[in-house]
Amino acid sequence: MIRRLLDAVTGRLSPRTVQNLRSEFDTSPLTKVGVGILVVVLVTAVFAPLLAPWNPEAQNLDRSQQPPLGFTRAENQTTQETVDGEVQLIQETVQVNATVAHPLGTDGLGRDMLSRVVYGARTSLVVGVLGTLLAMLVGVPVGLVAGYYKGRVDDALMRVADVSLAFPSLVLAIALVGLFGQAAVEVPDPLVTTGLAAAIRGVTSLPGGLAYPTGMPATFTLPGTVILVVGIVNWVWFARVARGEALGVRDEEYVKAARSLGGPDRFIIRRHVFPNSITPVLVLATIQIAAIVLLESALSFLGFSGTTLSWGFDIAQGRQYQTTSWWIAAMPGLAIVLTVIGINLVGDWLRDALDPGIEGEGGGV
Amino acid sequence: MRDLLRVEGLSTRFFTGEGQVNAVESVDFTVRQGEILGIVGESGSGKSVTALSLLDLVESPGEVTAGQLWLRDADLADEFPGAADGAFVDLRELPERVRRSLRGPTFSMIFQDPMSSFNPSLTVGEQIAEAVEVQRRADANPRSTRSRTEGYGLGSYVVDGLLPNRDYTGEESHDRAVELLERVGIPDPEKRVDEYPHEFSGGMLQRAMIAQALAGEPDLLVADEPTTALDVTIQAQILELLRDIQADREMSILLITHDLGVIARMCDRVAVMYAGQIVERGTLEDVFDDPVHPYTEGLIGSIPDLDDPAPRLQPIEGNVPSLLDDEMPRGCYFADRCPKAMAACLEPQAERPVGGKEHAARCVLVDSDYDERDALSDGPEHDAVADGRGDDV
Amino acid sequence: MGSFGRFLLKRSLQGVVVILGVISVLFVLRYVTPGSPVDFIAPLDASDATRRRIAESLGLNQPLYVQYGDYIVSLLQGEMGYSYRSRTAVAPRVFAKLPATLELAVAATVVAVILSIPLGVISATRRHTGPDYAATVFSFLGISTPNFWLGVMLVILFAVQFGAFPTSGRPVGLLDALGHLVVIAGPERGWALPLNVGSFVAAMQNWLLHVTLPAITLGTYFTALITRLTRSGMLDELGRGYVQAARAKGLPTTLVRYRHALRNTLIPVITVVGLQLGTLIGGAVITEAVFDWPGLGSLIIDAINNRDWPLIQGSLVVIGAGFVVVNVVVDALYVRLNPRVLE
Amino acid sequence: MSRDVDRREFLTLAGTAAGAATLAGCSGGNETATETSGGSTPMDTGTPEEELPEPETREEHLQRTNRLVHDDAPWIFLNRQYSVYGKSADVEWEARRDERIDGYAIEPTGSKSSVMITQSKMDTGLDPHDHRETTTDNIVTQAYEGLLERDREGKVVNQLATGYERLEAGQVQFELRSGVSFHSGDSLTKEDVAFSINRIVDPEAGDLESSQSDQLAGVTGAEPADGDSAVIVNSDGINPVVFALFATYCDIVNKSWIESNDAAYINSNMEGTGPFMLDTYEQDVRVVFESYDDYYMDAAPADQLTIQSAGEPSTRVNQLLNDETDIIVNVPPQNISQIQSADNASISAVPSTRIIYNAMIYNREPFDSVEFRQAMNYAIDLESMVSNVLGSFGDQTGQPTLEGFTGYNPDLDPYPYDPDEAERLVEASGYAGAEIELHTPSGRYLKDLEISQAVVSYLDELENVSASVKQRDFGKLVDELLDGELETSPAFYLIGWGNAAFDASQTIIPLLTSDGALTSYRNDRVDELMDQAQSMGGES
Repeated sequence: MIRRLLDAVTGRLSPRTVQNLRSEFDTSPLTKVGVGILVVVLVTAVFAPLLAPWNPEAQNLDRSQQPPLGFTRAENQTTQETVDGEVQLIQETVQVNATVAHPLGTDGLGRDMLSRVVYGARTSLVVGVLGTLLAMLVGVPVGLVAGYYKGRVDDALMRVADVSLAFPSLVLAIALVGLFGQAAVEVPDPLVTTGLAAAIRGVTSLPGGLAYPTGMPATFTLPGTVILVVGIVNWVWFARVARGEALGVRDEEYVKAARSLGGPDRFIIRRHVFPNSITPVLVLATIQIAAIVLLESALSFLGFSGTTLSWGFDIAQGRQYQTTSWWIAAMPGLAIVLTVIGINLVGDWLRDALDPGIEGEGGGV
Repeated sequence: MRDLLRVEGLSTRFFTGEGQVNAVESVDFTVRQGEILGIVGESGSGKSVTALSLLDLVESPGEVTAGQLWLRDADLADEFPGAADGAFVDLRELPERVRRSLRGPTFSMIFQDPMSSFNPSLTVGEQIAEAVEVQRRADANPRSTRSRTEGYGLGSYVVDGLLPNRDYTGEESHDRAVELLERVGIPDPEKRVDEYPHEFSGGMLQRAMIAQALAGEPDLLVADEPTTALDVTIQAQILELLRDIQADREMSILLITHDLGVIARMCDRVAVMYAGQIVERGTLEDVFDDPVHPYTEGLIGSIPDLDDPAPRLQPIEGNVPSLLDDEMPRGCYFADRCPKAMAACLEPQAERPVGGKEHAARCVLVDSDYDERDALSDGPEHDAVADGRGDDV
Repeated sequence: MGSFGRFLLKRSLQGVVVILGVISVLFVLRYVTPGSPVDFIAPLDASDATRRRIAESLGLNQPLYVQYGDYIVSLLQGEMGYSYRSRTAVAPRVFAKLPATLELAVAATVVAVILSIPLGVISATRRHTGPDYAATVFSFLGISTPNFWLGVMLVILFAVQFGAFPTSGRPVGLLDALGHLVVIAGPERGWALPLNVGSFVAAMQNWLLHVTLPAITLGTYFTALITRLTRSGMLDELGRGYVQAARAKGLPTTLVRYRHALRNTLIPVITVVGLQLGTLIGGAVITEAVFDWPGLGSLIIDAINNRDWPLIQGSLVVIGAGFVVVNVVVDALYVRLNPRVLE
Repeated sequence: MSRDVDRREFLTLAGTAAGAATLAGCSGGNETATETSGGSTPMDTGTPEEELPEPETREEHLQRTNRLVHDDAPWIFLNRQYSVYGKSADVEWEARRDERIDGYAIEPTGSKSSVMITQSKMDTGLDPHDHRETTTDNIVTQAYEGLLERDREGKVVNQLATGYERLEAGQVQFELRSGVSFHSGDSLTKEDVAFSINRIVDPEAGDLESSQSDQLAGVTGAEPADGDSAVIVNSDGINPVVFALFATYCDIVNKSWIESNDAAYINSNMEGTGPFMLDTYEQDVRVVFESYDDYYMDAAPADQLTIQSAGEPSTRVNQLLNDETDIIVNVPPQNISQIQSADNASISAVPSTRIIYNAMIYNREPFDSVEFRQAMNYAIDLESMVSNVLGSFGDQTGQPTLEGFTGYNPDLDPYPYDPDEAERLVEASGYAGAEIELHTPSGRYLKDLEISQAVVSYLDELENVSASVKQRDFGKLVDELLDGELETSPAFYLIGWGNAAFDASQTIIPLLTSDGALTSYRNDRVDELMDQAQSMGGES
């Protein structure tokens, strides 16, 4: 199935590229693992309302801090009573067991970790993809123009890029989100608003005869500022790559010919220079998605987000429970690691197959 | 002339994912003191691997699997009686440390492409001086405890990596590098010694490489296609230089080339390699004037004659076989390309002496004449091998 | 002036331009972000007159270009104004935080370099062996793991469960620890008497205990990245002709690997690492947040949350300048290692 | 403490108090009634609410207001916050109600003589008149002292003053303790005291725009009195809470020291009269004090006191359990049992003066319906929240005034959990199907985000309401609330309010009267009752 999907996507690329992609895909088991992970994460993100066992925001205070399957948690419960203004503490020890209903356990408010991890995939991928697109939209034209015109235009634009690079992306992102506010947009979730999710979930039986709730959040919170900021912060990498390609192509005969025929620069850039940069930009974009997923989680972790459904946010929440319930912080982190590994493996695949000559651009967190 | 090195039954194999490759198979030859021995063959015939095997430079997945390399070295023979046979020692029986210590003072090598054979980030002089230095340091120690890295510990590696100017080499070695550059005919050596490889022309760099190879004052210089990457006029100069130095120092040269012209010009004796085997050897006259093996004939036939190029240019049809063990025929490897292949060629051929004392060939034609009635037709096996890859010669 | 000198000069001038750019961007940011600085200082009931007085005292009534000029002049004098919130001078406060961040960054870098280069070399020279696979898996995990999560997990494991390391904080700075080794060099008392060796050891131990988890947290990504780059670079280099030539001329394996192959491997590694310095500083910011490490990162986050502009500006200028300086150094190193660039 | 929420809360109080200053005779703090009301309550406005008799005393006015507010439910009444501290077995110390940690009250035991406190943040500068946060307060208060002080229970006691009295409606006098010296050795004078007060209330006097001017709301200035050691403080109007204010605010500084140093110096050094003097100040990292030998009372039990910070609660817990510190603030509920069961540490918890509530702006849909607002109160299971989210470290509330405060109405119970009634009320309000969004800060108050999430999940369970949480930056949220325009505020938000004066008026006036700085509500009868209350002296 993956193979067929791949064929559909690669249908538009040159036959040689496709050939390379295919042979790399066929020969490298790691690539298959990477593509597999990515497909799983994508499907999870898109169909979160269908796949999450619980509403990720639904609290059940009686079930808070439930451990994941295979673990138990001993809790010394302390209650207090006020006698004459003095607080008296009473203690008892309770054993908290895992339940099938919450395979990854629950957080401090009894929310299902699995469901939160599933929904967190949405935030991560949406921010990762939209942020990368934005960075591409800003960076690629700037880079192409700089490389094509060279000289002063290039110098000026590259100094701007240098200034941009002088701010560590995380620091810049914190500053921008912190200063401009954490605006977020509520986007209706079509799977839920059309009743599709409820309908499908209504007939799905789940293990142990458990009755899961069918209500899922009707809207999805899009952390708008964060998307804008991660895009702005990462434009430089695209500009650098596009510039490099443009510099390489601008002196090619066919570009010279087009210029001598009096073609307008904009046309030449779009027609001749841009197509050349597609491959490296694509590869870079893959790496950047991983970098932005990490950046987003870092921002959420530090509380500069706009959504409460994010892996980074959950890790920050889990930190508060680090002495009692490790899984609250561990599970979303594992999800990040897995996702980023998937993206990186796919990135390696594209890089090996397309050989765009970029190495190690972009950043981690 | 005394023998310097006797190679007996040398086999080198590569164990690749696609199978075992018999790059060098049971090769025998002798290098004498003060002579130039040529090894000639097409690309992929195993001649470079043979050279690397001598210097113990074959790397994984390659491995020297059989044979003896008898080197005349009385000191070593004393030290390692178990590996010795008179004044000769079998290099393959020596500890690796000792084998390594022979590179430089005993063997040295120059390569085809000077540009890629110099480290681009060190000056030429530094690299030559390094070769001097390593000998100097080695000589400062008794052989048994010989350490080439004397005084160059881990800290030095670190500092060297970070600060390029903190040199491994000393003043003495540097001066020696200048001398060596001068010796190989590089003008203005004091200045050029501090230049980087990219600042040299190809010919100058090849001279520099010769200088570098001379640094250890080797007994045997292996020159692997030393002129292939160069212009014709420069080629001549370099060959001249090699010959000059050889005469000067009375060292031996093992000259490896695919160019019979170079062989004809330089060598005393010659060995012809095909598919990992030496198929014919002898003095220059033996081989050139009286070739027995059809492959040698073919090679000679393919030398362009400057006076009359057209008629004699007869390249051998077909390609060098893959050398994959699984795909090698039982009999003569050349049979499928051989214009004179006969039924007997399907059997393994041993080397047979031809007339004169040095002339030998691995071919049925040594003992019998070509008989068209026994000629091999285009059999299936013939096709299968000839259909190999399209490497050009 | 040699070509290297010219190159350095040019790069330094470019660096100055970039720092000016950083300051300019900060000024622009300051005036496009909502809220006037006065609002953050004046009491809410302040009259207009009071507000004007405050604005005047901060120089905010001046035209923008004058403020910009003043800021640069004061920067040249080593000043960065006064914090809106605490009224204390920004420069000493920022520079007081610098050692903590540098310690962390340097510790992480040292750990990364010490571990990753040998790891990469071993991985490349023993291809397809156990160590190679282990190094490859490690480096892949390392570049894919968000460091703050790693930090939290390390705390849960080593501080909370095993109690082997403290959870957070930096009670002693490295310089303070070294301070215990003060030597008294007086003519009458003899000279170079190491003092307080015991307390030095104790302080160093304290510092090391506190810096270990943060340094691992911050350093893992870089260790992984450099391992990966070293491995692939080393594989490339080991296949090159000059390596064979070096062996042929009798150089021992170690010399060939480290002096020749590794050196050329490190050239691209250095550029990439230079480009990744931003990530290192960004990583330091978040690592500081995880471990309550009192460095620039915590300062910036606080300053941003309080809109304490002089503090935001001061710390970002220092970070930007540090980044630029290190990049010039990296470029210089690159050029020194790779002489072809100058041509 | 109100300082967390900021700046404007007492302004309105000042205004209303001035407007109502018709009668003389009103005592200071709640515990120190010296006079009774001299006049009668005005009887001119409106019909009495329901059938109740008109209140008479100030206390009754306040209680009546609380009843009104309870019924009209402009808030979802949530919990009284507890101050939960962890302390190591190496010290003896009990928590105070007002969120302050008094280093003087900490006794190291055994061989230890130094004490370490880990709070959530460090100071924002050491000028005692130029900050408002509890965290800075906790640091400044170790070295600086005020005229009056509160004990652990919140009762007003003397500090640098040995007595105080009201001279006339707008004038009170403090008698100063003798033999008090600053850390520099200078003796405390009445000029220092007058200067300190004026420095806060008058920007010209101390060349400082003090952010505390509203903490001394109503106070217009101070002057040295005739005689050796007395200071007269003038107020604008009767100012019934003036002693209460001085018991909480106004640290006394050394006039000559302040005048001879610049702001940067004053903010990084200390010159007070308190039991601890500054040893080293590492801004944002730690403050180290040492015991002041010439303190006018017994020297502090601890020779050295260090205050440091760790933002993450679990980090503080670990520090405590690893013996890295002696006292930690704000222990989160999930760690309480852990500390309690450790043998080297224990919990010290005390109800604080802070109330946590959800404001519902009275003129914004759907909150303009009383039924809807009441429904919100019925919809939540406050009891379960307190026990589960807060680990029982909290009290349920049903009125804006906390138990033990002047004006608390003991007859009012928290709203019961009754989702059916809530749904019915929502139907009745005509806002069935309403979608509401709760704006909440995160990490500002104990479990604030978790509380909000719990509230919203209960509301969302109602058939006819859907609710969601919006996490907000605290500073921005407060800016919106304080800008004086109800329209720009979110209609529904969580906030906490500390009231260090222990008087209902200090909560109701800023939060629930029409002109309140942080108000979300307008009810003429409430305004009127509070006007009357503030023009009366004394209470029970």
